[in-house]
Amino acid sequence: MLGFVARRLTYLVPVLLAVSLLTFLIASLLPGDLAYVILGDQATPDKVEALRHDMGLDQPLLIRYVGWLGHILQGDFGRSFRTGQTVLQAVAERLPVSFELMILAELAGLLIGVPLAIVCAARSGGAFDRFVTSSAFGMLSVPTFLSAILLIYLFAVELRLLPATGYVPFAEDPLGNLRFMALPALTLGFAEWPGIMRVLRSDMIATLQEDFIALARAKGLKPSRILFVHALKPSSLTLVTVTGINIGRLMGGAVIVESIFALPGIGRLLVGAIYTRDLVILQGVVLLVATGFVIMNFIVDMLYAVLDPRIRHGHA
Amino acid sequence: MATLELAIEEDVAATPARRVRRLGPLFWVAFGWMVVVFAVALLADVLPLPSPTDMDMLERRAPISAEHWLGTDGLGRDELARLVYGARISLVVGLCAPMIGLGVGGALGMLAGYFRGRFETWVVGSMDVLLAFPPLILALAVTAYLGQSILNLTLILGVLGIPAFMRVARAATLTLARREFVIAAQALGATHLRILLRELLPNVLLPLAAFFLLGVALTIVAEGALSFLGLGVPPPISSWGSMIGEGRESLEAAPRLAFIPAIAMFLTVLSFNLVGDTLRALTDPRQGAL
Amino acid sequence: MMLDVMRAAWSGTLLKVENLVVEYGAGSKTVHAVSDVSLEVARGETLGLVGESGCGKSTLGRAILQLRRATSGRVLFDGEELTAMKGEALRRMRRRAQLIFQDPIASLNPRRRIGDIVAEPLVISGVKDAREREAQVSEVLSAVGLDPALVMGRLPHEFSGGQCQRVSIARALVLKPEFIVCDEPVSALDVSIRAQILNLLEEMKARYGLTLLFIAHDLAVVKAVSDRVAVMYLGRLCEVGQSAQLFARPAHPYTALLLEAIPVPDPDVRPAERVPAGEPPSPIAPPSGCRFRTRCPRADQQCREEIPQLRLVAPGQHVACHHPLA
Amino acid sequence: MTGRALLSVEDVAVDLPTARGNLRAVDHVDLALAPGRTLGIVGESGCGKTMLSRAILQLLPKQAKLAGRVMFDGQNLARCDEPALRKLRARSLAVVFQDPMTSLNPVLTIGTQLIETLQEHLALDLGAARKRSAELLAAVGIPAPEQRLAQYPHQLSGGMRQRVAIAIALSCEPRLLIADEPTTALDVTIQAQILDLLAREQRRRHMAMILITHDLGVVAGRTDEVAVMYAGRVVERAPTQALFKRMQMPYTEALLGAIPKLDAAPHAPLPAISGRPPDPTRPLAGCAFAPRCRYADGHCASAKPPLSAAETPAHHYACFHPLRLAEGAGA
Repeated sequence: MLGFVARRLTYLVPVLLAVSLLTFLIASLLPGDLAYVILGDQATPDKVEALRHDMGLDQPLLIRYVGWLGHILQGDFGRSFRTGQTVLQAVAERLPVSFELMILAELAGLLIGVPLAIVCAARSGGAFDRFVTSSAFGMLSVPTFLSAILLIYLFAVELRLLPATGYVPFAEDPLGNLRFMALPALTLGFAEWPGIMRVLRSDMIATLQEDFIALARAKGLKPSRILFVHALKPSSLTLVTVTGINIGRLMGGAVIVESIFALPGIGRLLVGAIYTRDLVILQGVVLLVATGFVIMNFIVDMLYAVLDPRIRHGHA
Repeated sequence: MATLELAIEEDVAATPARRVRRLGPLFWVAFGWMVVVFAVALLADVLPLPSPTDMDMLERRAPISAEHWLGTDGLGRDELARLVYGARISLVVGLCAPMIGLGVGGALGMLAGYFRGRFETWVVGSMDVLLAFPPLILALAVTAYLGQSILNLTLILGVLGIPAFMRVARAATLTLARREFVIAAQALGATHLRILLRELLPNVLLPLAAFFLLGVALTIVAEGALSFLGLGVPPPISSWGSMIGEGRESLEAAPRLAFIPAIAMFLTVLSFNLVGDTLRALTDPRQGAL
Repeated sequence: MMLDVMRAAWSGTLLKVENLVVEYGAGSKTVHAVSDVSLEVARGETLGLVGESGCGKSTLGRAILQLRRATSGRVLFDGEELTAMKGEALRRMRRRAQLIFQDPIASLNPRRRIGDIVAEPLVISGVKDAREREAQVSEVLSAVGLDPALVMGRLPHEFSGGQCQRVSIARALVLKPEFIVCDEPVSALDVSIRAQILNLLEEMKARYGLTLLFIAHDLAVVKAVSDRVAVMYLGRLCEVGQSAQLFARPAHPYTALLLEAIPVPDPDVRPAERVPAGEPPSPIAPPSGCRFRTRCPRADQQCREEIPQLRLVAPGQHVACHHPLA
Repeated sequence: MTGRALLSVEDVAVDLPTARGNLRAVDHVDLALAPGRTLGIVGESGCGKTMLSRAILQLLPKQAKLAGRVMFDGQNLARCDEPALRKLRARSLAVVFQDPMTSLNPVLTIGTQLIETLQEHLALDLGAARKRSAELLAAVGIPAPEQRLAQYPHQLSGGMRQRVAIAIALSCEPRLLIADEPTTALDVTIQAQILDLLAREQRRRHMAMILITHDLGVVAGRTDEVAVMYAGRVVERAPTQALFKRMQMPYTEALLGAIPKLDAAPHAPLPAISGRPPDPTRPLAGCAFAPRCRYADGHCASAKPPLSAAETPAHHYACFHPLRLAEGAGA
């Protein structure tokens, strides 16, 4: 197990380096020089040149990258030239919002998806299974921004039950916070559950046809034990992987949902940075999000090993 | 001789056991919708439609009428025309971007799965790096630098699709390359190129094609999301995503402006998903189709 | 005198394996699949290669055909060193040595028609004329007992395992090779089909003048087709000999164990009362000295320390054992 | 015979709906087995022997249709509901499957898989169940049983895994053990060990056993009776000695003849059966073996031969042209 963790950890280092390089290259190679952006309308070639020199933009790419990476390793991700806030400050301020949103969304997705998957797998082919499977399929084709406006239309415009936009921190008003979070989290959860349901259902159906399930039945075990101990654990492996991959989709979804529901999270910070061409913030946030994503995937890998002893012992 | 007798005795069943698979009426409905969307998008210039970009400030949010079959939007533009031209964008981006993924990712995946070794490590590693960026966020970041245009949008979404296609192609190749018919071809002295093209490609192509259709659906959604945020196709070009985004402003006054393009998009995405999923199920080795 | 010279030429060695070692990595460990194996196959003979799963017999077969590169040692085919060949030269040699697999269905490309599959070797070897290819394919398909007109346009999944194995044999034969490695060609088939395929292989051997390396785990099957038999255990050869002699008087305790373990379809033959316990050790960490010593009733200190070499114990019978059976 | 039978299978038929039509996997089979006896069921792949065993165990796939009666100790298993079956399982009826790699749960430890059975049926506390599990593992010849309890199936070799599967099957002292090709996935030296282990435990516990295999050699020395199956039917059934000495059914003869013999001369051609078994979705009007049989005539193609009694007691065969006694043994 320790060897496995070590192997995965040593793999993380080059991946993270490459991620930082790619982030840097996107920001540096693509047209749209930072100096022009900062100077805006007052840009004269002389001024731009002077600013480029001040910011070190006229130096070779590699040196700039090493310098940038050096700053980052010391925790200096840069400072917005518009608000004066450092990237870390801006992110730290908004991270709890996005984090809460994603956890609530994933919870909603799992709470809807997992029980449905188990019931459908246990009675596969039945009327309930067919209904749930086709609704899940339909839901997969509903983009997040679509279900968002649908939910707004229903709950905020028509029924006037929940607020469409706005936010209060959890610490100030827990109930109000949840009221503001309900629609965004549901929107994302709606996008999550069909995937969760489909993956777990098909894996469970496959598992239920395995010889070891037949043996468990031949041993006279209770159906509940067969379903939850013998079938669920080996079937949840793909689900764990999918949950890992979903984190990426969830982050993307959060960008949209935060914009629609005006939640002050990372996603809105990002979109705001794009609208105002605040490239420092943009670069920093992209790097942080990608790093977070890589680390999340690493944790998911570890979880996978905990669930599957074959991986833990270096087989397969 | 015992063997010759066999030729008569053990003949193959008179009619080949063709796998008759019913595709089901839903498949054909979905396929029909896809054809309609394609036709409308192709013939947009020929159809008797008003210009999708002509504004008529006197007729803002006009209701459904003989002149404007689906009414007009917040700037008095004909909703139907915008919808039809929006289908064009969705299809152009939706089809072209996965092509990039299919070509590059498919080739990389096959080469990685066949040659293994250091090349595979490199390919998988670089794909992991690309996958480290949540796709929508990377797309947003890159459009922010590159600027909004249909070409840029297609390129970015295409590049983002490469890892997924690589995975599908590599997984299929890995299982196939271990199969004995590939070793048989090596034993016959076939070149690597011949094995890749004649033995592996026909087998990898079907799962890739099925995944391509799912990719189209995903790309249409992604393009929609970017345009919805106003960061996709540049205005005044109409796209279903931007139409929904604009319609959101008048959700209380005229919900139809958001919901009509939403329904069009949903049906199209659903159709691609359905057709792709049916094809995927047909080519799933677990179903014994291989 | 003249006759002797002719016989020597006819029975000359076609394949010679010298001190072949195949090792490959599995994670951080090394699998010793084939360790220091030497053997010869005479032109026109069938050498049976027997061993349990994981003993390296398939790896040896593939290493002979250079489908898996040897770590060290040499493989000589008709006097030419295959292990030193590369690229085009190796590809040309491959036409003379072919391979038949265990899984008849997996060894045919599911998306290609039988006619194309059998014609593929001809295409690769540069037969350009489509009509000539078709003629040759028809001929070889008839030879393996399939009706070309009925079969050529169909896909592999329309056939049974036995028929697919016939197609594989046809593909291996279409270039008229001299040597074929048969890698467990009948172990995936049912008893009644198995006999058909074994008979077919014997017929084809006579018809095309083939030399065979017949790999199997079933001693009775190997005996039915082989002139000589080599027994392999955990990457090393234990015993090589004329098949009738080796089965009548096994000299290696492992050969004896294998023979004893075969279930005999005769109710009067009581199964051996006590088969020695124990299982083959892992080829990742094979035992020192004689690799069979952990399961051998005769093992002693010498077996632990010294690797036994193949030596002659009777005319035409070699054994690698410090304490061979009388 | 039926009076004191532990298990009797009466007119059992299993139908499976498939994409190509209805598949008659088991075609009206009758069998009986007395306590403490061993029955071998022999047949090639697809002959219905595994479906028959699943029908006895009531473990058929959901879509399969079962007709007929499976009487176990006076109870019709086909009529039992799930809780009643659960009580019978492991304690009365146990099974060992072909491939121990797939029949043990890969994510649960060997200990868990043994202990759960003991706790379910014998109401043992954890300590007692653990102790009993270790004893069972020792009894089936697994060294260091205490340590094995904490291991996962993939950490054992194939032979050891099959021993674990046997230990699980024996854990609640069943009265009938069904071993479905228990050695097909194993090497020949391991196969002999496992067959010996099964025979030893069967004698010691006085269990009845059904040994299903495709290898006539496996049943020859290890069973009291043998049933030969072809295309879903039992085509010959006899005490083992009688079957091998005086076989009546041409298929049995052909099956025996097709096995290469160790005492035959090298390169002797094998008496092969031509053709292959019929497509089970397209049942033949007559004897299913008729197209491959060298004795078959027009009658065989049009009428199904019933299972009729031979001269020797308890010997039944389904053939219009049985082998003459003089020819029987020497195929």
